Amino acid sequence: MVPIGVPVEHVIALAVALFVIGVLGVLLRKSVIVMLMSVELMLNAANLLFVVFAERWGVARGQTISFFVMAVAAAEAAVGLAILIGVFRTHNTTDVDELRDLLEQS
Amino acid sequence: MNISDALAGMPQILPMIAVIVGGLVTMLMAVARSHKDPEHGQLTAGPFVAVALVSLVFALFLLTQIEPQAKAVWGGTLAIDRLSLVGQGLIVVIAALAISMGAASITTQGIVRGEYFALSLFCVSGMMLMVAATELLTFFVGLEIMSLAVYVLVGFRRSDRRSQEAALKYFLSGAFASAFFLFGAAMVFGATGTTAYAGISTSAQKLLSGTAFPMQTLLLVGATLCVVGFAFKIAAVPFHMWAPDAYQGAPTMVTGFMAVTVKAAAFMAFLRFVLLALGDGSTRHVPWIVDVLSLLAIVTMTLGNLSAVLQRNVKRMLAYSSIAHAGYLLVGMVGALERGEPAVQGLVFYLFVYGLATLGAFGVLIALERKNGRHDEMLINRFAGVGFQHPALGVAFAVFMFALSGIPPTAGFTGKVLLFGPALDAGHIGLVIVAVLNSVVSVYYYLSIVVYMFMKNPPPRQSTEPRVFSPWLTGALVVTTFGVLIVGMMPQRWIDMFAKLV
Amino acid sequence: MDVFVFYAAAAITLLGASMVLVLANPLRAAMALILSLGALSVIYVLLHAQFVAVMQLLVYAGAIIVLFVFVIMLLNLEDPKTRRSWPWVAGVFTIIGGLSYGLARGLMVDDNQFITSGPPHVNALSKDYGTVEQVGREIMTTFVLPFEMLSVLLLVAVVGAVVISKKRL
Amino acid sequence: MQLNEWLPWLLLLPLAGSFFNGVLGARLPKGLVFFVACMPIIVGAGISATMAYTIFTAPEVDKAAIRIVYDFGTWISAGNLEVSGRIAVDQLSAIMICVITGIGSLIHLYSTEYMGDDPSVHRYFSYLNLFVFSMLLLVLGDNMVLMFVGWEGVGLCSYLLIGFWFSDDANASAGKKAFIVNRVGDFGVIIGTLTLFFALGTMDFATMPGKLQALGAAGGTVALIAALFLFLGATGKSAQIPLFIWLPDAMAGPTPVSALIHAATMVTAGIYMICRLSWLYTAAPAALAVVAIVGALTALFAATMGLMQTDIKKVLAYSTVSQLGFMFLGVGVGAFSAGFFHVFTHAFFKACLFLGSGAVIYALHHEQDIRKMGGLWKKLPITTWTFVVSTFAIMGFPGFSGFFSKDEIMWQAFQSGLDGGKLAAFPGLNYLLFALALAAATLTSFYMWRVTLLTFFSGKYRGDQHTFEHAKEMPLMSLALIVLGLGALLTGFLNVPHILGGHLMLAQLLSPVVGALPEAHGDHHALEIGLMAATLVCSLGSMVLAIRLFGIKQEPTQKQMTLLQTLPGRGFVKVLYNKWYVDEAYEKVIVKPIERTSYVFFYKLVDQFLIDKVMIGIFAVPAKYGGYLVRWIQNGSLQRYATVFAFGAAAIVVWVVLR
Repeated sequence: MVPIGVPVEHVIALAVALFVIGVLGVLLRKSVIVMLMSVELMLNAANLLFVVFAERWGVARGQTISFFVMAVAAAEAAVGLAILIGVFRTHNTTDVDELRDLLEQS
Repeated sequence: MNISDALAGMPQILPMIAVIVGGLVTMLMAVARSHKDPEHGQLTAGPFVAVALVSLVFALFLLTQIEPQAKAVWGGTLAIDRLSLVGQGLIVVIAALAISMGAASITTQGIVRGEYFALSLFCVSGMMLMVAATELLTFFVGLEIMSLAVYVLVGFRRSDRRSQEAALKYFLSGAFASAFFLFGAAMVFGATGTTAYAGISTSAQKLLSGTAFPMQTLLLVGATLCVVGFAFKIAAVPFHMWAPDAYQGAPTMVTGFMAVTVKAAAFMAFLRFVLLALGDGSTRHVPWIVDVLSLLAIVTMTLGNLSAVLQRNVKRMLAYSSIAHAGYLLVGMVGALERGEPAVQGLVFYLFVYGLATLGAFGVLIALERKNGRHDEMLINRFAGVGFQHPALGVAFAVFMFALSGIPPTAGFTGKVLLFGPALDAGHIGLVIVAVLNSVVSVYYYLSIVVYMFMKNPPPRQSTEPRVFSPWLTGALVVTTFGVLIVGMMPQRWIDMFAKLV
Repeated sequence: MDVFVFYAAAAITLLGASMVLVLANPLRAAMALILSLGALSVIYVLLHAQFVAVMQLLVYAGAIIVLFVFVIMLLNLEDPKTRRSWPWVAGVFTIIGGLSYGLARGLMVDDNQFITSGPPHVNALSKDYGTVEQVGREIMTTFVLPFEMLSVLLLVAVVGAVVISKKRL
Repeated sequence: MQLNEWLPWLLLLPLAGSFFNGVLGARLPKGLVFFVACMPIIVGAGISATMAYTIFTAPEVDKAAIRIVYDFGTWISAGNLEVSGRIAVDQLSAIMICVITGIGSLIHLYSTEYMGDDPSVHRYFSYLNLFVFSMLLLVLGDNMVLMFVGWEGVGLCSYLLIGFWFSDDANASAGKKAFIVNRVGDFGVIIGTLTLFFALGTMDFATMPGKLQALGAAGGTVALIAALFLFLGATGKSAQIPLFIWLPDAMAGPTPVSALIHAATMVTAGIYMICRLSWLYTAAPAALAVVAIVGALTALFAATMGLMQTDIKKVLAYSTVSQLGFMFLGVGVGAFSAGFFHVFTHAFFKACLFLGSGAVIYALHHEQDIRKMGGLWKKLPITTWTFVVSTFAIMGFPGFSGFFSKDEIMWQAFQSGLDGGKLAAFPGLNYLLFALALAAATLTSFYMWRVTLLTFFSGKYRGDQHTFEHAKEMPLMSLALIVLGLGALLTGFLNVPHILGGHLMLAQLLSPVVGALPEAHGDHHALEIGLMAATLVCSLGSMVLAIRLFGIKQEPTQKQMTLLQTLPGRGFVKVLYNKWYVDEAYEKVIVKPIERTSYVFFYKLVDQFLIDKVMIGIFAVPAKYGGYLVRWIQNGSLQRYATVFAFGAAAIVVWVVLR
């Protein structure tokens, strides 16, 4: 078996693009649930990096790690959505702009 | 590595297992008790605290039984060197104190679930894994166990808007930071082909000395993103912004818990990362790390202290105080990078002192909370005259404030001497001057609470709700108060305990 | 062929991700996320990570996205506040494109570095590379400790999720 | 038992007393509280006296090296940082511990009556014992760190005691002001200490001088930096320009506290430190010059401010600042033993003055305004005569203690610029220093007689007649006054200069620690006598002027009273009759200019502007604008937090890659 003939920098560019889209999603979207999805995108970008570097180095470790990351992502999503439900119960919204009880008082 | 190797490694993770078992037992107890009218808070904290303390003390005992060794175990994922053992012990001790303090308000602050203890103990096991990890993935798993548990704990007051908001903010920014860390870890993996600290250290040395292939940029960017992830957890500016909101919104006992244990665990893990992955314990392969840390330290101390001066809400003030302390500790870390052993010793000593003093301060806050005082805002006026109504609490709080501002004979002074000394010795004079100036500024806000306590008359009308109190809280406060004083006056034993860490 | 499939999958991944960023309705955003992650699993296959690709589909499409969709339906969430205009979106994506390519170039990594003086296995991946067996063996040997600790992590997640979100306690 | 085994008890007894009274005092009878509070200090005085006796009567051969040392073992040891827990008594600290415990025990006894009725008197004594402990630690500590621990400890106790009557908001803020101003000074001490440690690698007093010498030429720079930073600390603790402003506010505390802490002991810590580090200052002549100039300026300015006060304790507070300035002038011209001698005599006469004022305040039920006093000599004879003795001492009347110590300083200041003096490198400076000191001495004599006359003499009592009838003296308070008054009268004879037939005994005793007095070349006897006479003439002149103005038997005229009433600067009543040309002179030549300078300039500029605006501004202004920034960032919006995070991370990455 040989590694895929795609230059590694193109894969890295894809990962970086996914990561940047994820960051922008967190920074720009007002819906908390979409922000959570964006975080998932960021984690996937990291996973992609792990997988491509694993292939280039010819070691399995990167793949193993991406498996772990998926498990962590699942746990994070579970807790995050639970907290979201908790917030929805007290605030009746998931708009991040309306979660502003805690701030620097003047 | 096969199964018998794994079994041979069991004794080394027994402390962690002890804590996890404690967590499982408390979880089952919580389930068993959930039928007993939880709506009215008929939950007695005693058995839970007892189980938690037994498991933590047992874990501490097991830790003392383990012989430290230089080589990583468990397939190179776990260190059981002195840094790891002492770090785990430090976290176990501080967590035991924090959990005892929480016992008082478990029934009064809208938290009627015994799962609080289970989650705290799981959280501690995650921290122990973090501190002992010598491999990025293992560290990450520990980090996530700790973080997820703390996110939930922050949101534990289910009916309180602030608590929920704090949990969400902490969670989202935490997940965001985790993703940054992971992205960085992937880059480090790409540059070095491994995630074990020892391997990263070797490769980094080769890469940066220029004899191997030039993937330095990948390594530098990756390591920097990892540092950013750590900086988030220790609440260093500009990655600190979750801290004031989360500290304010969380139940006070959780704030105390996370202010000390999360910071201690993150710092110990951070220390291992910069010392052993980006260096080899005595030398550093990555020269820029000192500049990055110095810059972070200066910004963190200054902004933390200036913001704390403004605060009227004591929980927020302590949040900024903990941010400022992250800055002081970063000064110590600069010293550790430059000078190795004595500086590491000073840094861990200071973490210990910071833990005792901050925990004690939050313990006093817990003791001042009133039953059903869910929206107790802990404004500074609340402290007027407290020194006369409850002299012991007042004196204890004053001791903690003096310790945090570094005034002798409290341990804070000794700690600061040991913390700043190596950085100065290494020639970072400007950094140390900024640090000392900052601790001068910090006296202003620490003292203002003491002034309110002892030099203002209490407001005429006071809530008649009974205060929250328990023997566990009293015990923990006594331990922290005398700890701060005794460690300050007779520091040598404690300093020796933290010696020879790398 | 491989190369062509890669670029197609990459394009779909980016398209899906972009739609997550752009689409107003959270449900549609979730669907776009599935699209993106599914295309990513194709890329994983191409990168000789069959096991990871399968897990990607199982865990993400099968578990995480379902959870998201479930919560969206449960809370009946909408996102009326997100306003956007196409020039604005175009601008953002130009920035993303430029930024990503620039950053990736800035890392100064290319295959020559792996090929010329790189690690030993570069041009000959072992026979069982990326199989369940190989990954599984590593999980059960080197990473057995973090793997076992994952159970604590999942326990924390379960307990935490129940404690925080269960309707009656 | 060896003598050095007594040394720990000197420290432990007050600490135990403090702890006992602090924890249990509230539940104990007052008698026991008083006993527990006073015994450690009185026993300590015995121990101190024995030690001083041993040290000063040591055989001639041992004199240079004799020290009584007790080692608690290593206190902190980590890496190359080694701090010993060693305490030691040498010639310098022997005198200090005698002053601390001696005057301390008198003041403790005095306090049992003065503070006896206070409901939380146990707390008061607990703080006071803790103060004595800290002060002893400051003096006994054999390295910079132990000294700093004591240094912080006395600051803390001072803060606690100033704010003792917390019910008054002003007291609380005075305490806080004192603490914060002191912390600014402590910053200097910390940096100075760290500089020394960094450069010399040790913090032991015994080994530091040798290490500095070993540095050679670089040692001068190190010494200059360290000496200046440490002097910043000294200006904080010893109330010198620019950090002096906390001391007058500190008068809010109980009067015995003012006597012990803010006159006799704590405020002299700065001079003690400079004497202890005399080798360092000798190595940095420029730092010495700074010390001398600051000291002389403070002496004069504080004296001008003393002229204007109507609160009896405020007068004494400014007088203390002024006298501390004299001491700094003394050490600043390299005459360490002369400066220290003034510490010693000042401890007696100023403690006596403060306790005397306390006796008056106590007798008059907390009246502190000298405009409402007068004629008290009939009711309070012992207080009156000890006060008068101390006034003679502070003005430098021949034969009284202040005469010897102040004239020694002034002569040393003058001769420092002569050939072979310490400040010969700064030509002309000595004339300036002497002139400033002379002016300060003249004013001192005037304002001290002003307060003495207005309080005890000047005809009849001007306040409430009922209060006057019930004024009486208390036995223990009188005892303390008599002992201190005797001290004010006699201590000067310890250090009689050569030209008056003495042989500067104290200077010789101290010479192993601080070095011999600098001696200008050549024969200056006539000059010395002449300067002494000039000083004396000025002081006596202002004394006569004060008596002329305020009178002994006769009351001040209506006009003078009007002047007095309107003193704090509410503008002046139009003067219709000019009975005394002195009044006009007083008003035109002294009051008006001084009012303008001291009140407007110093009060407005120094106190209100420099302290309240600038010093507070150090906190407030950055805090205000920082506050805007923090509020703008920390606006509760999670996405703003994430944005800052992302840009922060990006900035660091870019910085790392580009460098």
